[in-house]
Amino acid sequence: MSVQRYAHPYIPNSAPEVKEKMLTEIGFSSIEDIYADIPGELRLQEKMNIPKALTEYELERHVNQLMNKNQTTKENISFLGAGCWPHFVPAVCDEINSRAEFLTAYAGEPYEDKGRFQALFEYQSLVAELVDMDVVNVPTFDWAQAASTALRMAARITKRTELLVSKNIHPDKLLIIKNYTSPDLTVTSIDFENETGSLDLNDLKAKLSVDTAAVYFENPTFLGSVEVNGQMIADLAHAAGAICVVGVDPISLGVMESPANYGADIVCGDLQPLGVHMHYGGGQSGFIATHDDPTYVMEYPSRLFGIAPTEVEGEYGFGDVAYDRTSFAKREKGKESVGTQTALWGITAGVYLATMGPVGMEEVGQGIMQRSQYAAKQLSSIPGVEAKFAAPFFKEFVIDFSQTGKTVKDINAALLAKGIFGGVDLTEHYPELGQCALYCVTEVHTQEDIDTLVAAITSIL
Amino acid sequence: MSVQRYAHPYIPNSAPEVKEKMLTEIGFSSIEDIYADIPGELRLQEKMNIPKALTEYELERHVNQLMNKNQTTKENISFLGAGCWPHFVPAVCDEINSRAEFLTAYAGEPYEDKGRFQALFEYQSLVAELVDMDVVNVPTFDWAQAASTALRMAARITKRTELLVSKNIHPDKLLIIKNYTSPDLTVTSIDFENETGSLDLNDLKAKLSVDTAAVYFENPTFLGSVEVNGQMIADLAHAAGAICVVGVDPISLGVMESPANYGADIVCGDLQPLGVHMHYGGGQSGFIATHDDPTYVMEYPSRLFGIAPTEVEGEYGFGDVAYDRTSFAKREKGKESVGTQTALWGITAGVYLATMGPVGMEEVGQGIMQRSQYAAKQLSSIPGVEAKFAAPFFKEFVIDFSQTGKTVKDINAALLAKGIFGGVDLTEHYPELGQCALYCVTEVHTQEDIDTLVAAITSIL
Amino acid sequence: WDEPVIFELSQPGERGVEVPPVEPQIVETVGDGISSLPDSLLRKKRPNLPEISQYRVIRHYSRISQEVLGSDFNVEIGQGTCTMKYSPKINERFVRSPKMAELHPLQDESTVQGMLEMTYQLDLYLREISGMDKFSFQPGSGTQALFTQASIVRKYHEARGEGEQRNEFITTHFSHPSQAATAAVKGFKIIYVPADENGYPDLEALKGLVSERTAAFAVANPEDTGIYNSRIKEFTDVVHAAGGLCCYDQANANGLLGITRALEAGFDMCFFNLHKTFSVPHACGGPATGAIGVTAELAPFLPGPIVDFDGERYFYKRDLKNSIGKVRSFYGVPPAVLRSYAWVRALGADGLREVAEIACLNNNYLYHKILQIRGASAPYIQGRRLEQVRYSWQQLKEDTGVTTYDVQRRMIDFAHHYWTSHHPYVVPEPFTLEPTESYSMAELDEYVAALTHISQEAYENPEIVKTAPHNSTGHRVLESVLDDPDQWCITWRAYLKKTAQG
Amino acid sequence: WDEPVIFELSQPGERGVEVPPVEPQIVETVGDGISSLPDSLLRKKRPNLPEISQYRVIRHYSRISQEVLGSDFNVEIGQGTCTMKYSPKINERFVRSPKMAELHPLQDESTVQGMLEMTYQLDLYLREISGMDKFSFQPGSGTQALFTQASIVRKYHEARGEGEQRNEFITTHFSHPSQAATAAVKGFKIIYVPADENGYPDLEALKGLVSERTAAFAVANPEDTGIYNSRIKEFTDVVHAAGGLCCYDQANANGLLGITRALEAGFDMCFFNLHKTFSVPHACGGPATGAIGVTAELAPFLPGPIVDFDGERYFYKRDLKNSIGKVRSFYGVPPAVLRSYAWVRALGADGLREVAEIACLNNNYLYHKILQIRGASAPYIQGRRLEQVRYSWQQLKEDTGVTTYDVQRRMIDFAHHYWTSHHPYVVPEPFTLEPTESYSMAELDEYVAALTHISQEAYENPEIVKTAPHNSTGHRVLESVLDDPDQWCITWRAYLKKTAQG
Repeated sequence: MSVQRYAHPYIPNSAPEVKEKMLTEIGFSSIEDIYADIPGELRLQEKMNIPKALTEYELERHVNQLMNKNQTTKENISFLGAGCWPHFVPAVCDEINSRAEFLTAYAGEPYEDKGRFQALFEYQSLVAELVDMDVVNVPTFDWAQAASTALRMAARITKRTELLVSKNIHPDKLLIIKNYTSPDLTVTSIDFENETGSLDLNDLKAKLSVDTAAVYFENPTFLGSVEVNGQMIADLAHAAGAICVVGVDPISLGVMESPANYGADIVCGDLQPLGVHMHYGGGQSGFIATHDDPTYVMEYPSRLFGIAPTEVEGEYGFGDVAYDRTSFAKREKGKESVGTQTALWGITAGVYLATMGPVGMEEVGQGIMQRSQYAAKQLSSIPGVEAKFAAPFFKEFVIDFSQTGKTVKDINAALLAKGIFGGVDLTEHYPELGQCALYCVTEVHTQEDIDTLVAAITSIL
Repeated sequence: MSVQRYAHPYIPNSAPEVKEKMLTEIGFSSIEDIYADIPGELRLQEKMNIPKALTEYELERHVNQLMNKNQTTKENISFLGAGCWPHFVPAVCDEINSRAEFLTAYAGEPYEDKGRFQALFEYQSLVAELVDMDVVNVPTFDWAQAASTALRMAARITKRTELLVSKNIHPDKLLIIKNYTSPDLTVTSIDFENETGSLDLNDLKAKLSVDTAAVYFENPTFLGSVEVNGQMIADLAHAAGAICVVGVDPISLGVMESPANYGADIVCGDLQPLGVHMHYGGGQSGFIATHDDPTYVMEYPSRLFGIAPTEVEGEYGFGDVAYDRTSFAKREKGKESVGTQTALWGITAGVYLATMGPVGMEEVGQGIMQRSQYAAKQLSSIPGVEAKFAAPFFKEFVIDFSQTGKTVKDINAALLAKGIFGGVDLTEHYPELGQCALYCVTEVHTQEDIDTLVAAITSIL
Repeated sequence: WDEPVIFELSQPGERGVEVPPVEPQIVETVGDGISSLPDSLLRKKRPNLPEISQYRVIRHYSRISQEVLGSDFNVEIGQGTCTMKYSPKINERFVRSPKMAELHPLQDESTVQGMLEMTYQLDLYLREISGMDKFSFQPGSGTQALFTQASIVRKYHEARGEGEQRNEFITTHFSHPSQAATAAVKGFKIIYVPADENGYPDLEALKGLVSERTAAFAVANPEDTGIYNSRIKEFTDVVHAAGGLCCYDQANANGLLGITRALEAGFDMCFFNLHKTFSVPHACGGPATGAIGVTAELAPFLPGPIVDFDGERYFYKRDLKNSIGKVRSFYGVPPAVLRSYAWVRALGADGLREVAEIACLNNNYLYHKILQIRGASAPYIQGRRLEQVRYSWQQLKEDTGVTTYDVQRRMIDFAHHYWTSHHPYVVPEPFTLEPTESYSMAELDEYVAALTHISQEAYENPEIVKTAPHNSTGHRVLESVLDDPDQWCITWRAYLKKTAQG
Repeated sequence: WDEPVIFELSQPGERGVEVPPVEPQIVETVGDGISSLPDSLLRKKRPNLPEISQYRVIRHYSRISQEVLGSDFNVEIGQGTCTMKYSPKINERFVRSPKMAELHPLQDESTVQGMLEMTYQLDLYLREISGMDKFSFQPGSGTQALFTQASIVRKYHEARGEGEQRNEFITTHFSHPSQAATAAVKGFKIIYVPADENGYPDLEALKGLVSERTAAFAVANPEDTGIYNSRIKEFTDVVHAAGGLCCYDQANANGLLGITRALEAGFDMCFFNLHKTFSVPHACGGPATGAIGVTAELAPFLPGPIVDFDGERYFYKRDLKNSIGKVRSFYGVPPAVLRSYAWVRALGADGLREVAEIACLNNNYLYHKILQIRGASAPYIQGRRLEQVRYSWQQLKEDTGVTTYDVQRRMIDFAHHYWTSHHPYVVPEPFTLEPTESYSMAELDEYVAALTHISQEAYENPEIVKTAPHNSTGHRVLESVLDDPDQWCITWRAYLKKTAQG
């Protein structure tokens, strides 16, 4: 090691006199003794090509310089959504999730980490009210993982192997589901109706079979429009002996009915809209919900925190429900796998729901619908620009620029120059739709933001 | 009140049904009953002209919009100092002072607020090592207040009424001292030598008398150069029966001798350099230090936290030392006054010193001197630009632009256009110096920053 | 936690953070930097600071932070007259932004227009609330605001040639100790108006006290009893007639926002504690702001500079003819101004009034409940309390021997706190509660339940109360040590010297 | 604290935050918005969420946060294999900046060059550390990285037409449960190589297990015993000879940075837990990142997209020929990448190596001390531990009846924690300690002192250990309830239903 008189601030025992003292205590002559078991040919001979250490102040300047090369959605007006959405994050959420206690905790027991168990139990309970179901898990990585696991749960319960998945989901999510469910399960896409974006019921009927483990669709769909035939799809699935899995945007549930009430057996979705910043996609966090049916509960791979009495009368305790399901207990014989996922975002979503309350959730949902409808209407009033689907939608909608003679790519480039991040370009994944873009409008957008967009597009065309 | 169905988020009991319940419980028919004692002619009749409430998201947008009208010292290169200085603030300082426990506490007792007492006791102890004295107070408002109080302490101890104050202090500080010590004490300024910026010993000798309660000077001085005659000034003061009060920049004390060791009886200064952001001047925080002499200790108006045993063997307890001195105990018969001052910055300064350690304080002091000397040297190499004083300095120094034919004001305007905040213009307060500016260079400045400044000035002239 | 004093964590060779290195070319150019100092100014030995790695510093302070019962953690309604209300978290995000934290006070005005705008607007809002004509945000606390008032009083009379003559400052026993203390610093003789049997300052007594020596009358209304003096205008009239100024201590303004103002009550100046009424967190005791407002006549006496607006840009007005000079460096504590600005904007005119009303409602609810506790009373006139009440455990003490200090320590076992009173204890065995608008009814009930429980204990098993605290991480401190010069230890180095084994 | 469940704080009419209002002109244009929904999709009744004011929400969560023993508060060396090292606070400031938090993953690449640059640079650093040729940061944890490895293994053999044939995945009993579990999800049959009497995987046994059915061999080195397998290259050679791939679980890499690499040991891929080895805080269990690195041959199999650099600008490379697709939305967890980038830059090559060396030194110091505690042992070969050790209380249990669970609960009374082991318990009565480089010698001594004290208690007064915890805010939970479908309550609404008074 390099000769230095003082320890690195992060490595207390690199102080030379301490190091010496510890080596003496354990009877080693140098740290090399510890590595005696690593054969010479496996030892790294040269020094790693990594820049030399920066002091904290240098680091601060350096990283800030790099970060300043980023342009944020707050410095611009952004209409990007598609699986990661701009929503209002109450300061309370950040206050709680930045508390060092939560931030630096990991895997303590229900005694020294009672607060962690309680916070996650509360998160489960709060989301349960939103989806109107009695069981919610500790968060998964993201919605795609939640959907994948929900489908695997369905396959285990039904002992069937075919998954019917609406084509109207995020293309990346389909990739994730396919990789996660292969090789033993097969994924078949179900078309959507070109007019409304809803699931094509005929296609569904044609593909349902005795092998169908589950039917998966989303509401609202990836392309924004709501799925009005939820109950019918669920009924068809159930009639075929399949399980109905529905993905949902939880921030819509203040105004939209929970899938639990139109036939969903398993509900999943992403918690990011509930008080988590976008973090360049790092804010995603999935949840799964079911009824309190042991058949379903025992198929969760995730930890499920439960409330239970303690030795002390009236005191609440918390702990793992049915731990023996998990791969922690049973390795490959457990249900899929469990490990670090996105607990902090679960706690945050709980804080968000407790802060917003029933009225807040209703108001935010309604406000989003009003704003997005206004935006769609104003955009459609531009000559050559039109809304693609004739169906109700929640916060996202597809705008078709085909008649303008310009590509989405060109339009977005021109918008970017004006400080606007235009809607997600759909031409790569949905070429059949023409020059379409998916616009996202939420409670963070003011009328002025929307009017600015409309004026900008008008001036570009 | 306006009719609304839900409480304001900050006012839980404004929920209509709760309000009703509480009124009923106490037997009032309306809130107006509570105000029955306020005569009609004193009741405000019209509604206040204050804009209507913003929701949190609106507030966030609104305030950020306003704050974005500010240009920070991080977005520009700033050489402003003069009583509020840019220094490196370790992230640890912000981590601790933003902990809600410290942020929202106030005036608890040593039992439920043991941590507050301990943190402030530790701050006192850490600053004590820096100044090499045994008593340090809970922070005052700022250095100016610390100096004012130190001078009043000296007057009470000596029972004299004249204060001799170096002219080489911040003009605002002089205003504060004058107001604080009037009407019963008088303040007389002592000149400084034009060549070096040091106190004019002849002027001092001429003004010392049997009425002199205290002599006050600073090191480094307001105009940057160090006071090399500290011991001589102290000796002269003591010979006249006066107390020697010295103001000091604590970040200099890793390399500079503490005034305690050249005769100071009372040392004071500002804690802002020790881990507190500038906050547009809101980061200022004063301290006073003395030896552990009851004559001095009993004259402090501030709280002094002490360590003491408890009922439990070996346990530390904390509490107020000699509480009966204070105006809390004795009102106008106590020593001056005590109240909320700047405790959080004291705790922060403690965290800073504990983090920096003895080596850090030495290195930061040395690094500042090297950088500021480099800057002075490079600036002086520009034709027509020169350092005003031929004396050593710590982090600030006066640059004389008189020979360039341009005013400091014009130069600073031109620098501002280039993203540089030039040194503080001294022409208003020290017209006798000519077109001079006070430049501040610290460990936050890189060589590149300094070279950029030099190039900019060269191009302007 | 039973955490050592930080010096005990020192391990030579450790360090908490590194200092940015100096570029080689700088060293080449100027050498070691410190040789320029004369030997007498070179530090001989390094300060005896501890050497601790970064993580351990954090662990130390994080642990002791958990031994601080901040208002985010408890039902902090026991800081009577000190209004521990909710400080919204969004405002903390604002002040921690570099756009606030990294501003230098001497930047060109063009680069701080946002800060100046907020300052000026808050001034306008406070004018609406008080009726005064101009505010300064320079004073760094209520105490410094009181001092500023006393300074203005002196300067005012000096400007009129009555500086020497008008040397009496009239106040009350219920006023904050700093009221008298700061006026005394400004050389005034302190005269107290006694309280009458109902707790009001005695108007007749005041009439007998005013004279050509009267500099000013300073009072809070309501005082810390929570009783509003409805004849206040008569008081100010009496003082004005005698040539004195009237200063309004609005530390207790929380129940009055939008209800009644300083102007109509005849005051020449007043101040608001932004860190209380306007929701700036107390931060263990500052930094804070006591915003001082004055009538147009007194505006030239304010400490400078003052933010003004010419219709296009905001700027500092520095030519204040009779300014007392300055009381705090630069402009005071701008982060407090920012927080208060944001708080007012989050409430609006209606919300501010709701704050006042609910603060009073909460207090009357609490008052109603506490009077039902055995051994507790609220001296002076019955009813008629606004936003706080000073209660007494006198009966409890007489019945059980348990004092207000005992109850105070026992409350800690329930994670609650209260403050007794300023000295002298005009109300015997005092405790002062001010619930503000921030706490829910359920929380008030919880607090009352704890007091009720302790009262029961006092009557049934007083020892448990007298020997409290039982659940604190710290135990009873031997306080005599703190008053003995031979034993007190104000710093760790003093402790080491005084407890050294001989 | 004895804090209620949040639903119990509900007071109808309260609210924690208001929602931004919709402009009147929008309402005029589109009406109420929700009428566009068919009746079947309109929510019939509001969700039964609690109604709580903002301050009380904060108080609730702030209080329960204090019931969480995060690593900022205790000497968190008991999370064996989970490396709770110091997460520098400066890095938290970076990730909380809007420049990170407010980025959308589908922004134009030109607007996220800073983020892409840090990602690409971190890739380069990890290549240096491992010898691999390309990293993906998409996996959201170690488990997901293991799953990604298994996915690549499957895709690799499929691409070579051996997908059906090679269906055996070889691992060890000391591996993380997710190792076997994720491979099983990908349809592999799990084969275990037994450990020999010294704790090493048995090379001879491996030779008997490999065949044309072998898809891969996955192993950690050191495993959770802390014992480095010096013959590792022979293992990977055996597997390669049989046509299988070799996957390196580098969860235990903390003692190896700059010392030895995956490449030279013959691995085809490896992963690092950024949330362990690279100092991203665990956050109660994620979000996290398991950065997966592969050789050039396997690079086309990585989940996409991958950040690349053309010498001028950073961009996403999306054309990965054999990509397994995706495993996590977008690009994984960018804040973890940022923190790790900053951490590496704060250490440099020398510092990283110092991390490894001191982590090992600390562990050997701890190992030395713990073997002196009565009743404790470290099974398998003596000495030769790197960065952690799996210990056993078997002797203690035999002597006193006190189990590792009892000691674990008793440690809580001293504000310490340890983790036992993954299942199955190959080592009886296990506890696994990994001190990392972050704790000072004094802290290690404190931890050892607590264990020593408990061992003494076990021998002298075992009841006190068996009935622990005594100082926790919570008491022993009736665990049977949690395994009974009729009694378990996974949500508050289920609790209300199941405990309803009939």
